[in-house]
Amino acid sequence: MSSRPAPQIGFSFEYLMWIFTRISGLVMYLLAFVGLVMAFWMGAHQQVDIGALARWTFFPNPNHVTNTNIPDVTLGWSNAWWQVMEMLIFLFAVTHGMNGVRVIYEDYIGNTWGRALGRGIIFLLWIFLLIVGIYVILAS
Amino acid sequence: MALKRNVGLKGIKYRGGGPMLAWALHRISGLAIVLFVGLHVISSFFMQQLGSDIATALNTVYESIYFQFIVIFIVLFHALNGLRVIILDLWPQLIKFQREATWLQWLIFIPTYGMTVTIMILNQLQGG
Amino acid sequence: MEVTLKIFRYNPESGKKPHYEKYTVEAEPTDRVLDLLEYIKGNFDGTLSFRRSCAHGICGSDAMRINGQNRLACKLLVKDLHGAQITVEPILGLRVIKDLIVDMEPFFENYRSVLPYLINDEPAPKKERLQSPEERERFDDTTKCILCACCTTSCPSFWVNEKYVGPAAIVTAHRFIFDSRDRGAAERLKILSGQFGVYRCHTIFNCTTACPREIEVTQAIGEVKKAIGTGSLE
Amino acid sequence: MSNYHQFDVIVVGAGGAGLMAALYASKTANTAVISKLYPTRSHTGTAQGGVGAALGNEGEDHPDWHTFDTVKGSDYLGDQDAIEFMCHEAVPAVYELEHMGLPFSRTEDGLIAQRPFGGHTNNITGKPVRRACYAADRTGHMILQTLYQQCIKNDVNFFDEFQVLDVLIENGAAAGVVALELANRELHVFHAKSVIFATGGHGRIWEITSNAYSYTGDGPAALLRRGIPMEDMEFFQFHPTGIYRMGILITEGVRGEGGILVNDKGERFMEHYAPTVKDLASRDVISRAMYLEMRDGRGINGKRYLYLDMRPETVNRYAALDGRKRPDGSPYVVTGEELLSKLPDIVDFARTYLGVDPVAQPMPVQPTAHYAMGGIPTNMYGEVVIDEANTVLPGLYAAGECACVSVHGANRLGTNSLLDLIVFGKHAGLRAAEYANGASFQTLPADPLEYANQQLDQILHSDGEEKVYVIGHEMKSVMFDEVGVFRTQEGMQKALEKIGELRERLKRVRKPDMGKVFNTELLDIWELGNLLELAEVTTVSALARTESRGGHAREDYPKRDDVNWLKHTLAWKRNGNIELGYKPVVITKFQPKERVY
Repeated sequence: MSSRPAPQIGFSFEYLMWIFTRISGLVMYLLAFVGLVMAFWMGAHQQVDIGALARWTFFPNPNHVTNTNIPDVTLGWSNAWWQVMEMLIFLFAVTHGMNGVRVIYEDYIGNTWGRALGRGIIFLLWIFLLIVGIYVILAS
Repeated sequence: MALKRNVGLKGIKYRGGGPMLAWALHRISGLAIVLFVGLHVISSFFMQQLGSDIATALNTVYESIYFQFIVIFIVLFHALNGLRVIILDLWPQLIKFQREATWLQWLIFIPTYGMTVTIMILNQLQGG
Repeated sequence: MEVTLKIFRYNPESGKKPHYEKYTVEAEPTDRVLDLLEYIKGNFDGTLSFRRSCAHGICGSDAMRINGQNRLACKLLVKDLHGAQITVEPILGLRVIKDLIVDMEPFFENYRSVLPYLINDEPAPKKERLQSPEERERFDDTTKCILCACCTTSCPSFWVNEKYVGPAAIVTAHRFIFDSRDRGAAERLKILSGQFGVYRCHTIFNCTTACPREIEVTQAIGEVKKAIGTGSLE
Repeated sequence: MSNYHQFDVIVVGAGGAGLMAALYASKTANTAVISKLYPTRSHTGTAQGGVGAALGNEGEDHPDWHTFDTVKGSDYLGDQDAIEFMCHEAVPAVYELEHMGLPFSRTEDGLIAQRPFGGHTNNITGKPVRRACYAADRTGHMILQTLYQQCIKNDVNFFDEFQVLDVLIENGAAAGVVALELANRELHVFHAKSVIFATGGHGRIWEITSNAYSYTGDGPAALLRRGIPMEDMEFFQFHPTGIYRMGILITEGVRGEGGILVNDKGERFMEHYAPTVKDLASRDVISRAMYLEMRDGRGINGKRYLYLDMRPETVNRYAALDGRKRPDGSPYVVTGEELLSKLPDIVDFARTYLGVDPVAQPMPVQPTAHYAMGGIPTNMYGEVVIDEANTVLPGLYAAGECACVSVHGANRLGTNSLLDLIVFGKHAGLRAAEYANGASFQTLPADPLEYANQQLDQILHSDGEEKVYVIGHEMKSVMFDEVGVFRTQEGMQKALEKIGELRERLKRVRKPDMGKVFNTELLDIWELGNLLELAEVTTVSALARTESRGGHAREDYPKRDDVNWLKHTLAWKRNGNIELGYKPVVITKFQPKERVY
């Protein structure tokens, strides 16, 4: 009956983080799926060790498959492709997780000062974890 | 003088049912995963660079089958519950089926987790 | 049948700590919990205090926690509770003033913060503004809200932070955002996309279960989230 | 004095009339609303079916038809100038509500939807017309919400949970009110130039009632104690369809959508009592018919209830028999889903309180005390008039159910209550602000709190054996039996004696809650005092009126008597006694004739 203008609203930080959480969740599903399929393809089906398989699925790092019977671990998988895969899933996981911590923290915190402090600490922790994690990935 | 605003433990006793339980578990499992992954990354760093004993001990704990039972429970639940929430959030018109969604989630979770645990126990027995 | 009510009691003037008291009454299965409270007040203890008015679920005065769930005492019959003991407590997350009476002001403050009125500065026609039945149906569910606070005070996010506007305020905002006659959607969505807006909702569904008017509260919140993200009011 | 407030206009009560008045008064004057409930808890919210206005959106209709129907519905006791004013103001008032955002249901063309209601007719054919503008079956709820929202938008001052105990009248003009803050039992003086009473009705006098616990006639009782008369108190409406034993209202809209009343034999008995409009006759006619059916043993299983049947098969069968058509001319056929969508709350009530699914089973109903036609006498601008000559008391206004304009006369038509609220609420607000802007504050008495304190002290010092709960029940029971749908000299005498006895016993209630914080027991006792006052006025007024008219039906005087009784009752409380006076009815266009539906 009446046409009304679509609301023009700028993206808020809360919205961006909310949608990121959902998208990163889906992305991790995708990456984990790739990891799982590749693990099977590369020999996990010969000897199913669920623990190793799970670790492989989420973080395809040679360190995570050391106790499988598949030989030449480091040779086959220490390549740039897997390092990128692992870095991607690590990046999404840590960001998703640290944002989750932020959301939980901010549920409780009403004042602006406390919020800024919390955000600062969580941000530093996030950066720290990323650096350490990427270092470990590159160094292994 | 009115009483102070204080929910505390009374909130836990609120009869919110399945979805509230799922939310609480989602939070707890999320925090647990952050803790687990964070410590694991840091300990990996120490083990890799310094060969630290504490880090090695921690990794031994991580690799124990009992710890894996817990971790798999947490991760699988968080992932499945997260998927339910994502679907309902992105398609609000499906929210009218939220009660069914919670049931469906458990319907998927219980056999998947049960099967995983069974295989792990069987493997352990064979290996041991 | 005989029913025992275990009622939360607190009187700021008595010097006593909050406690529970039990009253045993003879009840018909079709009695409302409110009828039992009236009976107890009239016959056992006149100091028992609670709000009530219409007694049939429209005015929203008597929201309380009955057997651990937010309900209207006037919309809950004894036969639907299946049990000889009924626990009655004030709703959570608002300050208890006396017995089952809580301070509703923070709740109404949140309600007022979402611009709960039609915004349209265009000159009105002589007759009604037109609206198709479909456009009217779009926000029908959320017009049912009686502001009883059952939803908001069942929400864990509100329990831990009363600055969260809460489900009831979002339901009200939804009622206007999706009203084809309203022009204030952008302003309201901006408020609701802020720190204490819709993103404090974690789809826990306690609000939907608690609503005595059977409003799909979480769905309304979801639609507001979607409108913020897409900028579309479909 | 910290508890002293000054406003140009004070509105007492925050229902539809109070909020409407506040909204209009606040445009030009400093206005505050005092209410014993949060505004959204007011009883307006429970009104279901619709607000009457001859918009003609669904078939031909005219404000003049509406005027005649209202006059006829009032059994010719309504003041015709005021009725005409209201029915013509109805149309712009409804559009105004729509512009404020009220979510009316809609027609296919996007117009405000309208449904038939009892007593609304095409004046030429006598057939029902669609005049009730509705928002599903929660029209009152939507009006209350919309008005409260507008008050928030316009920054109206609210004093929520303040109970007005006394009105101050100085030098023959209103000076303010005294109110009790429920949160701490402190008294406040509100000094004002204009005071608008919009406190609602007093249906809690009766046992089976659709009215809220808070409907205790506080405003009229406070004014009665200060020497203001009450008009036409003998006329109280009993709505035909209340849920059996609970009194919760099932809207007339159910019959508007085609529901019918049946007795134990499965007969549609209204055919015998109102051959033309049958189940859509006016409320007094149907309530009496139901009583007669039940008295003759045709209640369901011989009990005191009948069935209201809105199952689609029943609706369609009788609609076909009546030859009922939709506005486009096609035969009227409904489905269960359609009924569910038009009457969702009724379905909910029936399921919750009766355990009955109304589209599958009939609902047990009985007449329920519903609406006070009488109240504080006012003219059509909301100004309170205090004698037979309609002398205005400056600065004092009343609107809504507590007022008697009188547009409802001896019986109110469905949907005219919401209309009354918005039209007279608005005009009372406008008049009050206009008066306040040209007047100065009256000087307050030396101790403005004296009378209020006196009333509270009497209750707080009480130390007897009586229970307020028991006294209340005895009053309700005797009033429902003896001053209910049918009345007799003997029965009313008995009721009057009982009321006297109960008033004495109320002075000896057991020691009440002495607390200061939310002392609701103190209020319960005070409110019961109000109800007893009004029960007495009602009974005395009814005893004197030796005729049957509208809501006042006497078995010993079954005929309407226009020669002796075409006049309004005025009742004063003087020295502890009720004194009666009478004033003429305003008749303009419609000479009284026999009322047939």
